Amino acid sequence: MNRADLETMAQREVQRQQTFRCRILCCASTPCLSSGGSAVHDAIKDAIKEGGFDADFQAVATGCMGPCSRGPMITVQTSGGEDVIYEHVTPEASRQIVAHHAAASPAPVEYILPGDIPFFAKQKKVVLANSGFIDPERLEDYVARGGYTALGYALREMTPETVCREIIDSGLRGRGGAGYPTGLKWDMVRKARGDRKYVVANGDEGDPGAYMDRTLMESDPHRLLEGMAIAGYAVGADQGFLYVRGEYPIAAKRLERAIRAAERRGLLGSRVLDSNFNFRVDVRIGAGAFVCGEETALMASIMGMRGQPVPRPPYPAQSGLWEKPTLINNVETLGSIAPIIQHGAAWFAEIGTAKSKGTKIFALAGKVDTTGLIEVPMGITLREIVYDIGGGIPDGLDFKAAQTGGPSGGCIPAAHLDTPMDYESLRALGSIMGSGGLIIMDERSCMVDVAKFFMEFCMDESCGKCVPCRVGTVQMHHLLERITTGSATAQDLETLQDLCVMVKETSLCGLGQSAPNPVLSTIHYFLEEYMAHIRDHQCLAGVCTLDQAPITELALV
Amino acid sequence: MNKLRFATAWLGGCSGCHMSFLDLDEKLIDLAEKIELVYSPIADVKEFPEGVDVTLVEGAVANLDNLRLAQEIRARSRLVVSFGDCAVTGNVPSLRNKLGVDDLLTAVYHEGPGRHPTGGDAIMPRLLPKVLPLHQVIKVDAFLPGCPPDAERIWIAVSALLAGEPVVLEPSMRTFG
Amino acid sequence: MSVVTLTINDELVSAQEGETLLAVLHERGIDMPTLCHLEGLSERGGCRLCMVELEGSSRLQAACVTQVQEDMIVHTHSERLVKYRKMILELLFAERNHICAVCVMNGNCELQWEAAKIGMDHVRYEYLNPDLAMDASHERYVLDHNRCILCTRCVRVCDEIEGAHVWDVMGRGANSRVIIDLNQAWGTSQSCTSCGKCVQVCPTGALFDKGATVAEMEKQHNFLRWILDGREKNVWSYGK
Amino acid sequence: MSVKTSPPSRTRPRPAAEHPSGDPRFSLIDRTLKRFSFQQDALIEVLHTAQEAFGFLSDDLLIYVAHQLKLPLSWVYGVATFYHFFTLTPQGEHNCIVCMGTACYVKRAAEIVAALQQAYSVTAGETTRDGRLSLSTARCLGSCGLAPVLVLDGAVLPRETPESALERVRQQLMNATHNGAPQPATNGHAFEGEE
Repeated sequence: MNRADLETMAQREVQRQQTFRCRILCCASTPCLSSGGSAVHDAIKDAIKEGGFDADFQAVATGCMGPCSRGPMITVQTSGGEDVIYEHVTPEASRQIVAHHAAASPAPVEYILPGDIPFFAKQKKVVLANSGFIDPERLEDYVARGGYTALGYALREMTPETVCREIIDSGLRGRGGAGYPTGLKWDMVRKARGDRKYVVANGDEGDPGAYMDRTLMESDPHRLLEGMAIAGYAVGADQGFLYVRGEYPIAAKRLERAIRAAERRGLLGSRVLDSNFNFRVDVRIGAGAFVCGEETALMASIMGMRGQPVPRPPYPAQSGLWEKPTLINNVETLGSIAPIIQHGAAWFAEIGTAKSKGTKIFALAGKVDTTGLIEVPMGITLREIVYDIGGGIPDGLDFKAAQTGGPSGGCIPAAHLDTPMDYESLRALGSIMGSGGLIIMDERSCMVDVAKFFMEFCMDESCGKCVPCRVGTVQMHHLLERITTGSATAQDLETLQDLCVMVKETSLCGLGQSAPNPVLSTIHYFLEEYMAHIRDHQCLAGVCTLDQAPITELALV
Repeated sequence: MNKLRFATAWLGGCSGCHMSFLDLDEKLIDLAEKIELVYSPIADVKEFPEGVDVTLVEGAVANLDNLRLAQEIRARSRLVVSFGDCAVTGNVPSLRNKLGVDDLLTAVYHEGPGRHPTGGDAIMPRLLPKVLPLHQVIKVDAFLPGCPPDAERIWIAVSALLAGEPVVLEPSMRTFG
Repeated sequence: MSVVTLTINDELVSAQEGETLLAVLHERGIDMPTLCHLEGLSERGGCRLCMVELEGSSRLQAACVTQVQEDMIVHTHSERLVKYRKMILELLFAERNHICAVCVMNGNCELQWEAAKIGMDHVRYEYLNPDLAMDASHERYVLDHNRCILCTRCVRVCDEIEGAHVWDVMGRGANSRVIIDLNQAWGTSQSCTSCGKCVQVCPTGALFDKGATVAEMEKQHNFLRWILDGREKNVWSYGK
Repeated sequence: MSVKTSPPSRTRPRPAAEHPSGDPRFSLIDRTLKRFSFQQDALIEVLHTAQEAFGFLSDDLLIYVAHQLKLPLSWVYGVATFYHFFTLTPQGEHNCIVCMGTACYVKRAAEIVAALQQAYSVTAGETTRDGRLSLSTARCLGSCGLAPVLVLDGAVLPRETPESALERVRQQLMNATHNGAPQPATNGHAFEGEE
């Protein structure tokens, strides 16, 4: 296939779609499936068949539409009309919906979710532009929306150097958490010497409370593959690995299928789009280890070893997989590549703030009215996310804190609700952008307990290689446990803080270096809560048991 | 010359540190000139006195009696020294920490040889859930490791304490074990 | 090989390009505590005792895995570093049951000695007192998990020098254990050649000769140099 | 560590030796071995297949995999015990996973775990004595919008409470016929709802 064939394929698919008067898009992403999405999809297909609307109506299983707590979601596209979005759809309701669009019978208004609510209006879809609109299992759907044209353009009109330049100019930064400029990383791998080079897409999304990467992989797998192929061309790699978290079997399956479909059409494999560029992609399934999100541990895992990190330098860009130069990018980062090539670096750099360009996907969860997956321009304030997009805190309670960055991040208190969400601002508050988990907490959450929750996570996920992380996390967890059970002394808080700083500075990899962040951040903003536990044996949120006393008080009894 | 009020105490340990203390031999005579021994297992004093200058504490904190005495010592001493590995680390007595207290008593007294205490009396003090080093229970001013610390170590440490100086031991003088 | 010049503790030092910082520190006689490092084995960078400050870098670096570079400015014994080293040793002592008084390696143990050298005279953290087993099923050697610090010298020597890869690490985090084959009794291993290299490189009393009692076990690492000289340089020096 | 696996090369696969036990499930493992041309770096993929086929990784299986890939036993054991997904003990007939991701935690999933642990006298990560129920917790299943989430025999159940969870597990244990033989574990592939 060449670029002209691609164009033909796109036109044919667009024409095909236009023959339908009404396209009913059913979300087949994990959250909607869990709330009964497949029954809804079946009911719609049945209703279309029974009504004899086969020629006019098309039912499409798509990726995520966003407001997961309102699922199952469906979107109805009518020729000439506006899209109509329905929430909490039941099989019964879906029959009504089909009937309504077929015969203009009354619309089941109680299921309609207005398309202009802030949840949608405040978002900006770049990476997720196709999500919810295409069938992720059909290559044609992706191509019809301009898919693979960016790859074709890069291969024909650009040199590897100009591709790297374009990514540098776009200001794109790694979406996995640290925010390293993506273009610079590419350029480093491009310049590195090696007879073979590799591209790795990091889809080992381990943060509890985050599912951006899974959604992207499930909803628009080809976009990721296209991003990988462009990256491969830019750095001179002919092999890519897609490391998918083991908990995401649907994503892995869809990606495998997408790879096969793309290879069949000559969009991956040998002589991509009739050029001299060869690029193969293999899926590797993770097996449950948070530390594998760290790039050197991830590479160990791809090579079939225990997922233990190794000290850097050398960086993967010089010596990665099998000691060859290796480019590792987060899935969301690679998802931004095709739009940048397609619309240009300047277009991308227009979105966001001075130092944080583009959009960021967040998994908004916890105590907000509407939870789900959102894509917003960098620099939007936390308040807009919580109160406009999320619809505020339910049950008339007050916002207490937002947790970003998962076990590596920190908590942002109400006083900083107007902070713009960008790399620098979040870091200044002692948190990090992280991969995009955003958990909102109300007054019923105890911040000491939250810190303990994350520390327990890090303790379980520590690989055990370096001493500060392996033993330090256990000791920090112990100290937090003492605070929440009431057996801590004021001395313990000091010991805890000391230990946090040491573990942060001496651990071998990012997991250990950031494990103390949730503790340090909660101590910083909620010291009074810690003190209330230790001094007054009181948990204001009513979470902790506090049923024990310090050992030194035993003798006094 | 005002003599320093000096004490030694024996918590959960084997008394080996006190034996080593006695190995100071003729130095004990020098020491006797500088201190007044106000409390010690080798002196017949029942109550830990007030206003003690320096107390050496041998042994780990294993039971409620140990804990009470440790707190009394802290309240009534100017300087408290962890004397020997049991006080410093928990050492051999802490080997029982991997067992629960109930399992431990059953193993030792019911399944072990000889007659076992019937319980319910006030003879055996209540065991703490875990044997602890002294500094995890009270504030400790100096540490004198060793099992036992040999007489030379003890002499260097005690000399410093008597001179009102901080205890500084050479690396080879501060090994555990 | 070219020579690089760097500054260590305010003193100008020249070193061979490609050398690790730790090697240079050792050559200069600067006392650097180490536990996982052993000359002749690959570096692991796990114990974090040899962390140093590099001017211009916000991160501390482990000297054993850092190569010397021109104009590098290194500090090896700042107050902060010494404090961290003490804390790391405290963490190790608290992790398992290191009761020096009843250990076969008492007096010869690297962990014990590093603690004494740096002045770690007590442990501020809660002793974890895990319930760990001993394996005395091998006819000549004993494995005692109570004393293991997971430095993996045994794993590396068995893999890199002996070539048998009997040892590895199972589990993760605080539940990591060194294992033999399929986590089986040492005496039942079919891959173990009973060469005893693992025993000799073990820094603590985790691996020792059967029959050794308290303070009787001594270890020697010279064989590593001897083997490597033989392999790499075809030189077999029987001296020392 | 100096031992390394080698990068994948696309050479012709060599035939796998037939497993002496004749158990047909070994052919599933062999298929994966062949797909990856017996490359050592495919260890994790092969272990995935082995666990899917057998429900858990027995010593026999680990030995077989180690021999086929020519890897040391301790290496294979070390890898199998490093990752949460792999289990070296047989799983119960029914499998209940409680998500303990942050969103579920904030919505008090810990109370669900506590209730189930108490009701079935089993700690999370273990199987009941009678082998009927395996209870475990997961580190975020990525269904945070539906928190707290429970996965019962592969079905994802959203917005559970301790009471509703107990009732659902009770129903599941009652409804399913007790056929004695342990069913293949779901291998944590909790979302096989599709297709």
